[in-house]
Amino acid sequence: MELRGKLLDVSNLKVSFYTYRGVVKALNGVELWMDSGERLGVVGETGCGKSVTSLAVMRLIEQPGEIQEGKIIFNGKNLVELSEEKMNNIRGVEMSMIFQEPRSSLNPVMKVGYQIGEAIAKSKKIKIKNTYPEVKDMLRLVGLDPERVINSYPHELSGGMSQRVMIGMGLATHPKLLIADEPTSALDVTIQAQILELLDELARKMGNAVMLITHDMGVVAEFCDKVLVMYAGNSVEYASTARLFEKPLHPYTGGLLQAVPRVGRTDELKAIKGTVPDLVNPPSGCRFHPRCPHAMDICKLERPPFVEIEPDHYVACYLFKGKNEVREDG
Amino acid sequence: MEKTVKVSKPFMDDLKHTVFLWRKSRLTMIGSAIILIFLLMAAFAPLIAPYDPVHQDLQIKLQAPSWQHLFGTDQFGRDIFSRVIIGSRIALWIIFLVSVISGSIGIIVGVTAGYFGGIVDEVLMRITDMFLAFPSLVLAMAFAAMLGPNLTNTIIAISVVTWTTYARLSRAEAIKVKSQPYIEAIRAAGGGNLRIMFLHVLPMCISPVLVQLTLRMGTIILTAASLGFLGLGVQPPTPEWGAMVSDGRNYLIDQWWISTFPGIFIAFVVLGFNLLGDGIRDMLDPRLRR
Amino acid sequence: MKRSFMLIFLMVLIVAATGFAATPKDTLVIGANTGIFITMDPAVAYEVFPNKIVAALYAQLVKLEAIDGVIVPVPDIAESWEISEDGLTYTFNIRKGVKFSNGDPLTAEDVFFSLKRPVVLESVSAWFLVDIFGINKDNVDEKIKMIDDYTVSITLNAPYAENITLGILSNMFTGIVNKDVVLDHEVDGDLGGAWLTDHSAGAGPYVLVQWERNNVILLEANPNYYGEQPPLKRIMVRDIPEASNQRLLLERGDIDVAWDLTPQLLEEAKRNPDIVEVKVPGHSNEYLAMNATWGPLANPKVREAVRFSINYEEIVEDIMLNNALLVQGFINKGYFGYVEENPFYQDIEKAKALLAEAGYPDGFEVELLTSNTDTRKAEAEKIQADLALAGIKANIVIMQSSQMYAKYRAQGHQMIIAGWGNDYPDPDNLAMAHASYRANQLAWRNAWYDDYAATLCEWGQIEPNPDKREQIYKDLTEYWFHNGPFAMLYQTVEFWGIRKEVKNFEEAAFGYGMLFDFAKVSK
Amino acid sequence: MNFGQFLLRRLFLMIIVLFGVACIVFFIANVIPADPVGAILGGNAPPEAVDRLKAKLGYDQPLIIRFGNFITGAVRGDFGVSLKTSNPVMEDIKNYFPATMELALVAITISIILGITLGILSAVHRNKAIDQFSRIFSILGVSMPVFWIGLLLLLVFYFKLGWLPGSGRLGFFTYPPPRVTGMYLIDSIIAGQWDTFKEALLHILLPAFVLGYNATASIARITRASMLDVLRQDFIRTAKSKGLRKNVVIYRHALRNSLIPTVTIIGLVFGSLLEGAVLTETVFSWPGLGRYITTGMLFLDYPAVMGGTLYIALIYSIANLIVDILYALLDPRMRM
Repeated sequence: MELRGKLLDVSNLKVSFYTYRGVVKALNGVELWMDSGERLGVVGETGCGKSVTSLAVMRLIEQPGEIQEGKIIFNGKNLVELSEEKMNNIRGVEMSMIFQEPRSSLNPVMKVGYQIGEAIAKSKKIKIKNTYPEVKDMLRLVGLDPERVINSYPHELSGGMSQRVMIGMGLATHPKLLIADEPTSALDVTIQAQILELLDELARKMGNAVMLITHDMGVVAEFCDKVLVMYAGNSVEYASTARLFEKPLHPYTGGLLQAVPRVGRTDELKAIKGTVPDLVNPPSGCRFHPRCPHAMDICKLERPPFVEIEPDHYVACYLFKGKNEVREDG
Repeated sequence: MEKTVKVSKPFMDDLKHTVFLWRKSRLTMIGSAIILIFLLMAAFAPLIAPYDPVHQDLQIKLQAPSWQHLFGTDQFGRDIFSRVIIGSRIALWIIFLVSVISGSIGIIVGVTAGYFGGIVDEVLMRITDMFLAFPSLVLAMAFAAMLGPNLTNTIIAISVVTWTTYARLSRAEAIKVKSQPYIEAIRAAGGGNLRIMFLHVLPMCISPVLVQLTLRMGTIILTAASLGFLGLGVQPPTPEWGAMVSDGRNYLIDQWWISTFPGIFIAFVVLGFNLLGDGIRDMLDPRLRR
Repeated sequence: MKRSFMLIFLMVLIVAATGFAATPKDTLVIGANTGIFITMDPAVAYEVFPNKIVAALYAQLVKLEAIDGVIVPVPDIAESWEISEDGLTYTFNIRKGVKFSNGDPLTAEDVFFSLKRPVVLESVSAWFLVDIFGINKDNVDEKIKMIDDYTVSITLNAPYAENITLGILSNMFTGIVNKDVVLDHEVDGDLGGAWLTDHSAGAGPYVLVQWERNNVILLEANPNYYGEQPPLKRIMVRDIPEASNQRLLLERGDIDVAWDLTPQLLEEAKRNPDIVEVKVPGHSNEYLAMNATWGPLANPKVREAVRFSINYEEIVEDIMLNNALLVQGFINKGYFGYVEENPFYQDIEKAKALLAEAGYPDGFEVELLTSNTDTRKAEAEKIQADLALAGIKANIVIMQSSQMYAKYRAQGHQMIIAGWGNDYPDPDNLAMAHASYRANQLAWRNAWYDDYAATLCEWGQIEPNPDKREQIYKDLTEYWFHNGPFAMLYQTVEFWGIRKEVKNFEEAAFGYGMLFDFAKVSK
Repeated sequence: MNFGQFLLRRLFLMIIVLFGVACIVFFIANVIPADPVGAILGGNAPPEAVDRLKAKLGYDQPLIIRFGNFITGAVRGDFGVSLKTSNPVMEDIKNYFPATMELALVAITISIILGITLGILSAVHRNKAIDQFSRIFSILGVSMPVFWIGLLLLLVFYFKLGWLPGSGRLGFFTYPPPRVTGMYLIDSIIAGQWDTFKEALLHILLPAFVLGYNATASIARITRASMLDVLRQDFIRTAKSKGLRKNVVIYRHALRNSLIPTVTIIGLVFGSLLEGAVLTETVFSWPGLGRYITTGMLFLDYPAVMGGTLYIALIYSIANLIVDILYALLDPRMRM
């Protein structure tokens, strides 16, 4: 099967968590791919498994979670089979990650400069104290005063400044892929825009691909080239940003867009009825069927395949057939 | 990372989950089993004990463990197995009384200090520090010497030394609870200080103090043993475990069983209380409820 | 970081595997609880064991010697002495050519200074001179006189029998100190008391080299000793408070003598071939005393019932493991006036009958007080069980010895288990204590105000004729048996565990309590 | 409140606490219904001698005056003269305290090394063999009487195996090194007497382990709990996402954070060491302050008991102060 994404290609990824209430099947065959330099937005309601996917790609899933099945091809290597040792050489070098809570993602008892230098030292195999010039450049790049920030502690920085530090840390090793898990959700709106702008500018300058995980469709519209919509552990629709906003195919995507207030819209906002399904005993077939207005019998029986309906536009829904199958009800 | 686990509620109304946690952690199960045996032993002590624990029979003194005397006999020919069994009742009595006394003093001091804050807090906490800075064994020795060495005075001496930990614990809890909005609501509804303190703040302190109490119940017997070792403990012929271990120490080399068996029982009970204490703490601490 | 720690620990263990040399040939190493040591100043030292160390440091006018089983005062610095017609004044002739450990000659001036010192200092042991001989601060210069460089005289307030006077004068407070050296170290009028606490300036066979409290006491042979040099060059006393610990050290050969073993520990240590048990009759006794004014105990019949409830053999055999002599009179075996007869034994029926006669058919409750040594606790539990057979319910109360004696001295007890250590080897010392309330000692403490017994004691003290004196003590003992407030349990036996390499320790130890001659011990 | 104010306030609190302790000590020493004089004279001394000594030592003065003298004396470091050793109590303390301090320091070192190692290993390998072992080890530590463990280890390592020497600080025939600090280990290094150092080390291992066993248990327990807590924090995930190896994540990132609560327990535990010495010193014939106070207590040697206890309380408060300072150093959040 030739790769859909030259940089990263995740296929049929299944991850489960063994908790006291039973086995939570968090990811149920996720499909995701990216080319280098590309900006992919991964959207969906809370609990749809977007963060678990990002952690799986970074191989950071630990007790009681486990990757059951699937392949994660990154730069030609299948990360699922790599040893912990080899994975460590990829993490922080070829791919890195920034998180939602910037202040708690930094070690409270360590100087910020040291924490950034650590990543550089690892990738360049040099002593941390020799990385300080580069750390200062990085801090300047993310718009912080290097002299003051390098020796300060996380609790001395504001939320926005900490997130800038995280971005600096993530990009310091010029990774091919930067995963950003809800980088702006914890910040107030004015800071959000600045951070997104910074991320955009830096990623463009350094040419790294960015996987942006968010539940804010506005951020996706502004930042991402391509969008993957996820629902209850499945990839349900993938398309370019423009195309998705213009002609959403999957009923869930439609519902999502309906719920987003946008300038110039006059029609009434509609919310999707029902709640996110319980992943311990998820609904059979297509997991959206209990909430899907167009649900048919087949939807209840089997999981719809994730097929390419139009060029570079995939969907997993029985309303649409694959490129080579006829659409049933036109 | 999204929480894939249901948001937990205090264990009272989430019984199924609590029972699961109880069953899941083997150690807590073992702990509660030990304590159960200990309680049963204390309750039915007179029935279980084959001989009179105080009866001396010098002809059969210092006999090794045998079928007539499971744990052998001590230097007066008394059956050690019966003394240990009856001793469990005394141990339970000491533990219960000390826990109640030191627990209540601790909570009252802690809650008052935490609730009122300011000068009251400063003064009460300094007093607690004083008792903490004081070498507790010397304090216990002094009280035992002052009041005369017997069972009740040993209990008082140990309680006087151990209440400080609970005071600090309940103070921290009281401060945390005092700042909760619902306390403001009650005060707004005209609730007096005393009412608030005892009806609302104090119950919240019970669980952390309860955990600490269970953890420390074992060490109470140890302090009693240390007092016995220094000659200030419980009076003969009462079969108190601590005194038995310290009296038997001179026979450790050849008649090892005299102090070993009470020692084992002390260790057993302490182990039980510690495991139980850990178990209760894990259950009450929401973050650990995976 | 962890691996390196393990390495160090292992290396240390391997290095430690080398065995430990036994104790050196020329040194006697004693393991004892030196917690009771207070001072080495002869004028002040008052405890039994410390006094024996002081005895090795200082020569005296007369000292005690055990000659074929009987303890007799013999000449030491005083070559000879005469007693005046009225028996009040003793004149001692000082031996010539005797030198102190630092080489200074010993003269009557030093003797006079040493005798006067305890009186002036009002030290504890001075009560012999002050309360018995009536020599106090004011009249000390008339009572004690220096006649010439080598003669000193002492005048008493009553014509005591020679055996009593010399017995008293053989106590350590007559230890002769080097006047000049002591006065050099005097601090604000303490006559060198502070310095003498842990230094020595005497003419005894040994010299005090070092005393580190709670750690070690080291004596070395005195080169200028006027007698022949002692066989052992050094005596070392290590502080080992735990009896079971002393036993381990003894069996490992790290100490030569374990001083405070309990009967049980000695019983087990004996099984080791390298260990020898040494036993000598002691100079103290162990008794159960009853407050003769408290409740039922005021009735002599009740006291007699108590005496018939106790199983004395079992106490001697099972608690003391035969490290005690079954003696029920108050005069020690080996003393003048000793009464062989032991009238009491356990007879529960007789005890119950006596109790019924006294009006207590179903017994009574009483508080039994004693101190917190292992032996005392064992005795208390034993007596508690025996008394229970006769219907007497005894509640044991254990106190620290100092607290117990405070309560005992204030007549605040009901029943008490305690012991009496003799001060000088004469029946007078024991009679006064146990039978005469006027002496303010044990009889008084137990509120036994019996004039007949007190008069007999005073008569015995000054009776010159030995046969008459013996008869007095026989009658007194007979009367005391059935009316006194005591149930005598046993006469103590002093016992030690020693290494087999230690020679004639028994000869040196005979008469211990009164004397212990370190100079006799060899290896 | 900058560091200076923090220090000043802590010192001021310490003085109040010590004054309180002095009051408790004085209250206890003078209300025990027994007279010290009897203790000195022994049981059978005649009443007249007892009264004479009582007057001489001033025990007939009213309580308040004696309390006044005691406090003014204590401030100057003069706790009066010990009734038993008849030299100034402060001098006795100077003689005995180094032995206890040395034992406590070695004990705390052992318990820190052992406690933290066990704590980390059992946290990192949760519920595996090492975790169960360390829990049983620490629970045994908390549940066995100190003197019993002491005698047992003495029996095994000294009597049966002969690996370690029995009692006392040095072999009976080795002279202590010239006194600089009073601690044989340090003094012997200063004096360069290496075989004395080795012997002192061998002598201190067993008592220090016994004294420290209880502390090891508490430190292991606290380290495990706080390590488990820290390993759940977000910044650990960040560290892992930087591709750092497992050990680096644990020792560079997690350990330092988990040490903060452990440091506070060390302060508390150090206090329990000072009084645990009372038992250990008796079992191992260690001439320390613990034994000085107990023999003082048994002989009702008031000045010694009062002085000794106050001194231990002082050392305990200083140890706590040092812990607070360490706490501030370790955790920058405290330093703002």
